[in-house]
Amino acid sequence: MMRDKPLHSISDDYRPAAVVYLLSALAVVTVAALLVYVVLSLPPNAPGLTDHVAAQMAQSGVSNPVTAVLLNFRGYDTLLEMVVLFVALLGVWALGDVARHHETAPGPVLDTLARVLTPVLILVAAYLLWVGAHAPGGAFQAGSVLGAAGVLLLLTGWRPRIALMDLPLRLILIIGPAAFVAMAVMTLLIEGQLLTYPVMQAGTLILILETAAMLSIGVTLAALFLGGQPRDTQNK
Amino acid sequence: MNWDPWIPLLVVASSLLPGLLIFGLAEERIRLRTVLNLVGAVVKLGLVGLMLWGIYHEHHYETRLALLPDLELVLRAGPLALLFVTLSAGLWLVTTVYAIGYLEGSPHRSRFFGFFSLCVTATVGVALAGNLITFLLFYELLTLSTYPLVVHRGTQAARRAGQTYLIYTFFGGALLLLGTVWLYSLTGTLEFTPRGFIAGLETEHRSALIIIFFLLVAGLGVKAALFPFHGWLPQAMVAPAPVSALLHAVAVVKAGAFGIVRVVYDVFGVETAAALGVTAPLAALAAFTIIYGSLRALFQDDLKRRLAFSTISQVSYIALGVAIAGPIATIGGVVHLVHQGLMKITLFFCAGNLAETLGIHKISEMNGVGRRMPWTMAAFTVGAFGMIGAPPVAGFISKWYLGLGALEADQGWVLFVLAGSSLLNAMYFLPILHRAWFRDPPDAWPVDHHFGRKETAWALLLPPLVTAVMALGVALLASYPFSPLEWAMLIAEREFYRP
Amino acid sequence: MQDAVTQFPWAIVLILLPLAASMIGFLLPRLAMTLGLITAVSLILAVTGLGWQIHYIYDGAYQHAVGGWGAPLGIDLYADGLSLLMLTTTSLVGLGVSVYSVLYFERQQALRFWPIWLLLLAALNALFLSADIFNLYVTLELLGLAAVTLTALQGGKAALDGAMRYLLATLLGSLFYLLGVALLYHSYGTVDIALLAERVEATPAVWAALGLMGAGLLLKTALFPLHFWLPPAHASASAPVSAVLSALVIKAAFYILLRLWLVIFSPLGEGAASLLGLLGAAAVLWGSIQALRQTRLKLLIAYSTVAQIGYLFLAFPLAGAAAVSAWSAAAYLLLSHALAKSAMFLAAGNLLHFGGHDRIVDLDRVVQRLPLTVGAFALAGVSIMGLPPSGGFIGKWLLLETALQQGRWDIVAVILLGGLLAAAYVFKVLGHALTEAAVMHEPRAVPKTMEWSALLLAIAAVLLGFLAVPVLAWFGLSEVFGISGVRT
Amino acid sequence: MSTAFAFALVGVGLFALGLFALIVNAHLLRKIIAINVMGSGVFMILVALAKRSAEVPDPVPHAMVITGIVVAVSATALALTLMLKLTAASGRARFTED
Repeated sequence: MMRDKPLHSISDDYRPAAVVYLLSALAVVTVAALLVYVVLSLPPNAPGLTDHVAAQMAQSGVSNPVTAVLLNFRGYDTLLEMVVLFVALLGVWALGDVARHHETAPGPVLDTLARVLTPVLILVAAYLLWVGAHAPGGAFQAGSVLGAAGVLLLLTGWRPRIALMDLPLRLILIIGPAAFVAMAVMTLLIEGQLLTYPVMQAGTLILILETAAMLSIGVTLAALFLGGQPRDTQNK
Repeated sequence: MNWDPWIPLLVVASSLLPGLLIFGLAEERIRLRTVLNLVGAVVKLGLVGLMLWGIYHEHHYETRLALLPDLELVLRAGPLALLFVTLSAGLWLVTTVYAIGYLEGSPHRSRFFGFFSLCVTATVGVALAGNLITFLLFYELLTLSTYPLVVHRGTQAARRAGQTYLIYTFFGGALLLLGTVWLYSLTGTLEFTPRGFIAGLETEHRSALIIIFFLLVAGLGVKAALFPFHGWLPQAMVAPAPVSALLHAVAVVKAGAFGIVRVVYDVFGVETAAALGVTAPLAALAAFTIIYGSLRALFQDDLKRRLAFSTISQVSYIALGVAIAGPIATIGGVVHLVHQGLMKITLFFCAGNLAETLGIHKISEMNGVGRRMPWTMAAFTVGAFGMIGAPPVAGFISKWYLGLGALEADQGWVLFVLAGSSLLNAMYFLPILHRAWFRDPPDAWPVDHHFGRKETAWALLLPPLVTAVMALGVALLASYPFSPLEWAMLIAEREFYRP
Repeated sequence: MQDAVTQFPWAIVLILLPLAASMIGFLLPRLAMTLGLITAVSLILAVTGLGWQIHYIYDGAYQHAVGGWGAPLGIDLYADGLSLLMLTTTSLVGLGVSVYSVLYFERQQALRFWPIWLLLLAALNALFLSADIFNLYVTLELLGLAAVTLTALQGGKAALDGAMRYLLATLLGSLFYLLGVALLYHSYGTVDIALLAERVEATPAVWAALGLMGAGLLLKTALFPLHFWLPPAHASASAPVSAVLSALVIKAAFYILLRLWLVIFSPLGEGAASLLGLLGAAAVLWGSIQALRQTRLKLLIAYSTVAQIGYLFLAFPLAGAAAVSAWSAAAYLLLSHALAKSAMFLAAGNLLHFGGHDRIVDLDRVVQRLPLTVGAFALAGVSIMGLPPSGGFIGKWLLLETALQQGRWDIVAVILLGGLLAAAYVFKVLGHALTEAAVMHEPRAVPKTMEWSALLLAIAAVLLGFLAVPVLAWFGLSEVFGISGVRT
Repeated sequence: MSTAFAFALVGVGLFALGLFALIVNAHLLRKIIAINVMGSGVFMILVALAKRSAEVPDPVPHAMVITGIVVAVSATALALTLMLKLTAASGRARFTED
């Protein structure tokens, strides 16, 4: 259990020696100057992979190029990225159980705000998820909004029922990466290749993946905010 | 199926496997451990006998295993290898018996005999090594397996001695490694070949080869206790007596000396070495070590320390023999490899008996001990006379050939070294014998263990008697086939006369 | 049907199996350990299968276009002998550490350990199979976060402090790396290693990318003088975690560096290679001397890692003239060090578990009672010292030989001196193994699996000394490192 | 100089600023924020340079940045929790022997 001790003031008494300060500044300025030079030396006209993406958009199942890259062309990155989020959650949970909740009254403003905003945020998340197929948006944006809703609720002192905190919570945390892994296995079995979607079903499959990812991202972000593994022992 | 290629490997395995098994044995499984030890030793001796027989019948014993893409682990039974391997296998059996008796009832015996077997494995590997990298491999294994034996007692002194031993040997090992790799980068081969394998490079890489020679000799000289690399040896005397016996007679010191023989004959070739001008400094160093060791021995009161300095002196005869670079001196040097082993192991067994039975560690305590332990002291006397070089003990043969060889090679100064050394040997051994046989025993010994009517336990008494008899036998039967002298002649002939 | 056998996607199993096992283990904690063990064994199988395929089916290199797109649009998986070497090392050490961990952790810790540990294995495998520098960034981050988490799992001030340092260092390294990736992508419009290799020229951006990615990866590899984070982290983590960190995690960053160097950056110049060699030499000497000065066993081993990493970098300046022998030496050292160092950390864990401390001077009260553990430490030490017969010796021999052929006496001296120093610090510990001392307190029994897993890893490191020919052939390193570098 | 490059230079500035703050600040929270600032700088460079010529920006760096942001969030969450635990264990939000 963490001691209930406030963080040391952020304006710490520590000051590095002037020499250190100066040398660091010098080094950093040098690095920055070099980087400026390097950036300016880059070719002024470079399409990157724009043309490649455009050429394959029709096969991707979506019409938003960023979503196409994220979920299809470089879907494997996204799979691993979901796992990164998962490992961060495991890490936070491994560091200890959640700190006992401060039973502060949320206050009327926060309370009302949460009541009003939460449904709106959920709605916005759903919209972002849906619109991601053809316009800016997608699972990550939607997931972040969902996570924000979760954080807001947690700030008001709301906690899900203990029964939901064990397996159901785990399921929803894992559903994003699990959906990706399941998809990887399925495509491997059917197409013989990792994360190769059949063109006709690509749109649907991506939406399924995105939905799962959004749920996991949202709940994981909220769980990370909680800062530890929720335990039913706590309320005994 | 032709078993010949596997025999050398089996010789190595015949102590490796028992050793590994013994590590796994519980401390109290005394009988099984003894059986494993003795079976391993007997099997090894049998295999060596088989090889001796086979060599006469045109068998070719050579094991080759790939070690690196273009380097092999080679175990080959040539004449020189067989000479050393026979000595090791024979003395291992004797020392095992002795060690079983010596360590009866003491702790950590599984560990001890495990490393003991590894140590012999390494020695046999050194003997059979068919190229320099195989030699290096077993040479380092020898370092590692003897360290636990040296510090076996676990006292502070033992640990310090072990530390000194490691510092010297690792340093030597590094030099040897450097020399070996360097040589390999010049020649592309490391295969031991009669008359050397560097022919043709002397002009192009002359200075490199000279440095390599001294790197190798320095690396080997550490174990051979050549001055100034001898410092570890007297300290290592804290080890139990069987370890000292093995260290001095067969394993460590001998491996170094044997390595020098290998380097001079089978890496450089005597003639090439002489042409490079490296044998003369080696001879000078060896001669100096002979005198230096003897002088230091003179002033030791601790019996084992005196024997240790005597070893430093005696082992350098071997280096001297090869450095004189003539056929007859070669015979003397090579045969001394065996002779010194037999004599020195006898002396250490006897010293161990005195310590175990009567608690005698110092020469000043040895008054009249010949009356209490006549058999032990008889064996000791044989060994001591051998060291002095008196006929008809083995040491005489070595010195005789060394002297003749020196004359043949026009290096008369060696005779003075030999004479001086013999004189010093006499000066530090004869007083011991005089005390033991002609002075009156004290009223009481420091401790006194009784073993019925015998002067000490059978397992302790038999080994020195056997080795003493052998030290006499090899001299008396020197002209018969299979005697060490005959082998040494064969080796010299191969090095010098065969085209 | 035959296709199903010969084309079985072993490489993908290597990535997805530990991922799936981790997730199931997270959902059903009761199964986590069993799944972990099954996975660890299966990974050995999978890596063998992949090796077989690379040899007999794919003619030296396996390739898989994820999503069917292919570079530059998609991400490719790629495995050649070098990847195979890393994957094999991972699976061997992984199995040893998994077996060790079964009885090491308390119940609560075990529940947390297994899912993260499986993710770490997945991250390593994914990293070694990736042919895409951005994908490598993601795997690096995954690996880093998993490693930090495992370090922190130990709890306590020292471990948390070590984990925090480690986290900041690894994040900083990743950012440098990512900035390099950004520069390369915006120069050439691809993040595929092979395509980049065709396109790179010596532009300022490429130089900067080399500098940034190199610095980031060196920080993660803990090459002197960027090693400052390693000893606190590696010494304070729990034993199996320390073993993995030293044996595998830092090697992953080294692997990326080597891969990029071999394929993309090596034409850029001798200067960088010389600098890396110089740092390597400094690491060997500095790390060894620091190791010798330590009074705690785990810190000693951690500094030994700093030193041993240095050897790998000695190959860089030598590879210009003799690529195959220099890189083979580095590869062999890497493999042997992984096995030996994990064995050492596991052995140290046993001593710590048994005696409750790891102060070197008081070890003699402990070690006598754990002969198998001491044996493991000693055998691992033989390989670390580079004495024959051991994998470390083979690697050192190859390196020495290459250095001598090129007349690089400075490198020769460093190798020999490093070996002597290693002997000094290994025997600083082993010197206590044979002395007598009474046990002062009530010891905790050490389970046999913990002793044997350490011992078997150490034995493997020693056996490598006899297997150089088949091992080098199996990994096909001479093909990986180019035909041009055949020994003259 | 196009706006793309201008934004990229801002990215460079952020990267350098973060690096400096990381070095000179002892407080862990400041270090963590510094790392995040550096990360934002890198993301900025990635995204800004994606729109150098064509009317349509290159989508691949955008996808990379989204991935990078998720990674950064994860790492930051872990770092903050770790900092809290370390503070609880040592009483100070910095490395122990600083």
